[in-house]
Amino acid sequence: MVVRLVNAVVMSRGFPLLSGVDLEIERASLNVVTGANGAGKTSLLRLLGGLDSLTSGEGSVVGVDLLDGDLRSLRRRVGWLGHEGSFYADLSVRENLVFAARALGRPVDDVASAVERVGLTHRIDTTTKQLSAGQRRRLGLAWLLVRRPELWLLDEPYASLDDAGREFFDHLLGDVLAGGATVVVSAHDPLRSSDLAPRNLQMVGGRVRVS
Amino acid sequence: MVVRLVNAVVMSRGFPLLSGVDLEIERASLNVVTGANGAGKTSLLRLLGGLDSLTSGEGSVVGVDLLDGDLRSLRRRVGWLGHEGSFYADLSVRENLVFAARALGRPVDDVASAVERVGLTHRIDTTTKQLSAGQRRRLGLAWLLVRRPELWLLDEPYASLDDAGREFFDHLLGDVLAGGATVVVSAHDPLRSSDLAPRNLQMVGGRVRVS
Amino acid sequence: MTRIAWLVATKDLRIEARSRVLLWQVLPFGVIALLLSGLALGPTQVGNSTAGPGLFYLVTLFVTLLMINRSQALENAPGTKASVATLGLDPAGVFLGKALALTLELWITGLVLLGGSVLFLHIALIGTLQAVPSILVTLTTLAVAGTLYGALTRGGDGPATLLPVVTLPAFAPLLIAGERSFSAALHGGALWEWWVIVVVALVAYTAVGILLYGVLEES
Amino acid sequence: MTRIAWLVATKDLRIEARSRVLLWQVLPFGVIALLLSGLALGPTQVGNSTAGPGLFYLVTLFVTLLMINRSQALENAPGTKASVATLGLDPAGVFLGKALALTLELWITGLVLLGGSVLFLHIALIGTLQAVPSILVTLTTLAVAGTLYGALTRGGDGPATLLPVVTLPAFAPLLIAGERSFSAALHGGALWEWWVIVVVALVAYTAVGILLYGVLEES
Amino acid sequence: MIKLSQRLLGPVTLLLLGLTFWLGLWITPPDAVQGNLVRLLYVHPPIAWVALYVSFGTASIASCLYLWKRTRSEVMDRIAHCSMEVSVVFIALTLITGSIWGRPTWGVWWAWDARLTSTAILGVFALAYLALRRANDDPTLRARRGAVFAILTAINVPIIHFSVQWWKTLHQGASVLTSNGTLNVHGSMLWTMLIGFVGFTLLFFWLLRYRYRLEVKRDLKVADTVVEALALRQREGV
Ligand code: HEM
Ligand SMILES: Nc1ncnc2c1ncn2[C@@H]1O[C@H](COP(=O)(O)OP(=O)(O)OP(=O)(O)O)[C@@H](O)[C@H]1O
Ligand SMILES: Nc1ncnc2c1ncn2[C@@H]1O[C@H](COP(=O)(O)OP(=O)(O)OP(=O)(O)O)[C@@H](O)[C@H]1O
Ligand SMILES: [Mg+2]
Ligand SMILES: [Mg+2]
Repeated sequence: MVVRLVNAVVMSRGFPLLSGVDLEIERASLNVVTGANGAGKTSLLRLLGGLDSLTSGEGSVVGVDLLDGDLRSLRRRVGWLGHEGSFYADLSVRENLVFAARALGRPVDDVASAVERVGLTHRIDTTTKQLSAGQRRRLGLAWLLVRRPELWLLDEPYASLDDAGREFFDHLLGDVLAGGATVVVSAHDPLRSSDLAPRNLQMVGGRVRVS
Repeated sequence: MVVRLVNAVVMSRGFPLLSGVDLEIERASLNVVTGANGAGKTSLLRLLGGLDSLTSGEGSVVGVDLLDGDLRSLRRRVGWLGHEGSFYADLSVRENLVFAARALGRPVDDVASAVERVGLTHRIDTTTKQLSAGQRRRLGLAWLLVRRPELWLLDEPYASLDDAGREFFDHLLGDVLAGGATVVVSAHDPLRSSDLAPRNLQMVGGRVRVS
Repeated sequence: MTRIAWLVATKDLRIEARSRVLLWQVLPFGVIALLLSGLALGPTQVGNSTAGPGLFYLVTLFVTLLMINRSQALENAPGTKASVATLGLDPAGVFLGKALALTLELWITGLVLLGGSVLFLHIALIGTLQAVPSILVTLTTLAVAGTLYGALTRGGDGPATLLPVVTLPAFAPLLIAGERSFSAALHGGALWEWWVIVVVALVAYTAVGILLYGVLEES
Repeated sequence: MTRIAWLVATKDLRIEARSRVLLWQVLPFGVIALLLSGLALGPTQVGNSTAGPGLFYLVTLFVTLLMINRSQALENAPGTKASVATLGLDPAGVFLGKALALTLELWITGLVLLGGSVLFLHIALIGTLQAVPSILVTLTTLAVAGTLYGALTRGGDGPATLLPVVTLPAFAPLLIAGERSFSAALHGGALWEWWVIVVVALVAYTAVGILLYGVLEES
Repeated sequence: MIKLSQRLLGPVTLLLLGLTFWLGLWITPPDAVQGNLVRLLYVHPPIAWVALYVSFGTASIASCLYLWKRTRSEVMDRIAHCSMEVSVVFIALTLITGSIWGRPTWGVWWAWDARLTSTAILGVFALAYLALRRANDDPTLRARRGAVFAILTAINVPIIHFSVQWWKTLHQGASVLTSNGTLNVHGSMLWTMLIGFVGFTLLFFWLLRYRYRLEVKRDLKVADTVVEALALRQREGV
């Protein structure tokens, strides 16, 4: 069991972003979180990534307890693609990725191939803040390729990607699942690839209604 | 002719965001700008909105010359929905919209109905920075409803909207066109409504290739 | 113009009132900075009536920089900029409104810091009270000029650090004038010359702002 | 830990070198602030050897605040924060790295400001040169403490204004110690007491940073 | 006519400056009080005059012309920018020659005197102008902000002058031409000074022209790279 949440509540300024989530996610599974705007999808992913902390209830992710485990070691094993993923805006694409590779002790050679795969080779020396919205998303994917995490948390990955980007993303999902990693995606569009059989987690009012 | 561009070039730090756009757009037409990531869609919309200035070439939008016209009066007649539309993050939904209404001399009563239409009534007193990504988009739409511009520039309007939001958006498009306003949308997804017959403007390498 | 000015001023003040940054961060900063100045100069200098007004204005100046920055940062968030630009607000109105809001905030801060100066720097109370009008006028000029320079530096790389470079030379004469009129109030002496400088600067900045703020906002 | 420290330090310095904010904005700001301090105190006070070191440190302090702010702002952009958090960098390394980069930047700034002080505040050159080691150590302590306090204030509303409030009381003793040792270098006198204070603070802040930076970063 | 005067600008400048130095160093007598130090009189005041009045004047007039819609052109922007840059050089020279003069006469390199302080503040204005331009890379934005800032600087010149004047003064008063119109320098000294003023003023315009041409050349080079960049961009993704 990669994720286990029991009656998880996350409060922010007196407002319950999550209002009691019960959830179990198996290893190497693909999970799609859907729900209306404001239902709590982003909040759920942030909780799973150790980016927000649990207010009450119980939970563990990749074996780390959310209440008194080491959140940093959790974050290290998680990959995150958020609504705004821009990394260091003043560094170039390459510099950002080299920083990540070095930080994780990965070979720096991985960077070039990751950039190649997401199709940013012609922008490799462009400063990140100069990139277009979709290119920034692609950089986010390259970052994840360098990271190779156990649990992938992707917040609306399709947003602002073009067709080629979405195709690439679908391929990537397949590879990732085949490699034994777990994926949780939030999305408003159905997944495009028909080979994948995702589990649907529908969120309503800060809770998950498993279907 | 609402928009007329002849060999329009927009440079930024020595890089041509637009590399010679020739374009004419008729009144009350629906135009969809498509193209790969980084092709220049956002840049084109920004130029049309008077948010960036023309480096060379010629152009006029809603009758205002882009080279030596009054860009402020152009902006006033244009509605903009961008990748990040957050308005004053410290004001509530209602306060933001009341500000816009007052600034434009519109009746303040319009605000409540606009909020109602975009489905944010239950968040009307929430601070904008607290909103979810989709709710922020909806606020952007409400802002446009209060503005009632002549030329609508919408950058990937579907992104982060849920199904209900997209439905509402399609309805809105129909109304807007029927009201005689012109719409330019950038999108990676095809428009959902089949009643609308959009003109497709395909962008490649900073230029428009009209199909 | 006045309608937009009013709208913008109330908006700025409302955001300020909501975030309480003035109350909880700027004011304590100013008071602590006064204390520190006293410390930095050592006991021999404090109570020295020449240094007092100068230190008061020096601290006020730094606080002013912080507040100008905040005032401009409100308009500069990526989403905000584009959306508000399409409202096509009258630039003269925006200028006056932001200057008005900043003036009010600076008056509050200035009066609190004045109290701090009397306490920590041992400036004579009576003279200080006599200096209040000149201080309020100087602060108004700082607010108006600051709004203009704030718009000038907005949006580039690191505006938070460019602003001081651009404003300091312009504020230097105001600082001198303010300090001199404060000193004159304490020791007696001709005041009017300093009034002339500050008021002329106020009028000049206001005029330039009304005429040219639009030029800064465009593009 | 040292590997991460090195990585973070080079990253920060690279961003700094790219944006040239230090060169074009922070340094001019510091020099102008020195000029202004001279102005605010008036000609009679300048050359007064008690005031010189105090003013130097006061200005250095304001510049330090600007630079801490910049150093933290790098990490605080909305996208950056989440992505970098998932790298799970060793917090002690991050702390040391950021402190190292800040130290280097402060040293450069401090030496330039020292030159400015000699020129504008008429501090004796020989004494100033003797004070250089103590100044560098004090700046190091400021950088280390500043990195810690910067992380503390990061992320709230308007960190740009919260930071000074939090740091100023902590910097006050350092400021006094630095000023005293500078004065001692100028006039002769016991130096070592001030060294003790500054070095103890340096060691204490470094230890606390290495141990507790992780606590600050979490959530 | 204009062509000819442009052609002659360089040689005439050199001639006048050469004359100033020759007269200043060998022909004019040393001063009774200041000795040979007085020879700085032929250099320092003219440089200061150019630094403050000629260059700031040129920059602010050009900026006004830029902001006025009918005369708006990049020529005006370039003139403003270049003269501000040359101004920095002259202000630095003023400070340097003044300091060299001040050290033996006043005993310090720098004093908190009105003239010195206002010169320094104006120098900072010029530096701030350049920093402001550097911080903006959109050419229109940069030009507009620069122009507004230059005008604000011009407005500040009298404000700074009076505020600092009333503050305190140590510096040499108007010693050459006193208020009642009498001259109080030796004849040959006066001539030398006058030639110096004209010479340094011409030097300013010569440097300005040189700097302007450099800027034009750079813009042309930029235009070439623009053509290249456009072609590259148009091939993208095809
Ligand atoms: C860093 C130090 C100094 C600076 C920044 C400085 C600056 C200036 C400035 C701005 C002017 C005005 C030019 C004009 O209005 O046309 C000037 C003029 C002059 N300066 Fe200085 N100065 C300095 C030191 C000195 C010293 C030490 C002396 C001689 C003792 C001196 C003697 C003069 C004279 C004789 C004039 C011409 C005054 C007149 O006839 O109006 N300066 N200087
Ligand atoms: N202080 C607050 N007061 C009221 N509501 C709040 C507050 N803070 C957060 N919220 C609400 O909490 C919810 C957060 O939802 P979240 O961002 O997780 O939504 P989401 O499912 O990701 O939506 P989207 O599809 O729009 O991205 C939103 O409905 C937001 O309005
Ligand atoms: N200084 C620069 N150097 C190199 N490339 C740059 C620079 N500035 C901008 N660009 C490029 O200009 C393009 C801007 O495109 P724009 O944002 O208009 O794309 P878009 O069509 O909206 O893309 P998306 O679908 O991703 O939103 C991007 O390809 C970006 O990488
Ligand atoms: Mg979301
Ligand atoms: Mg785009």
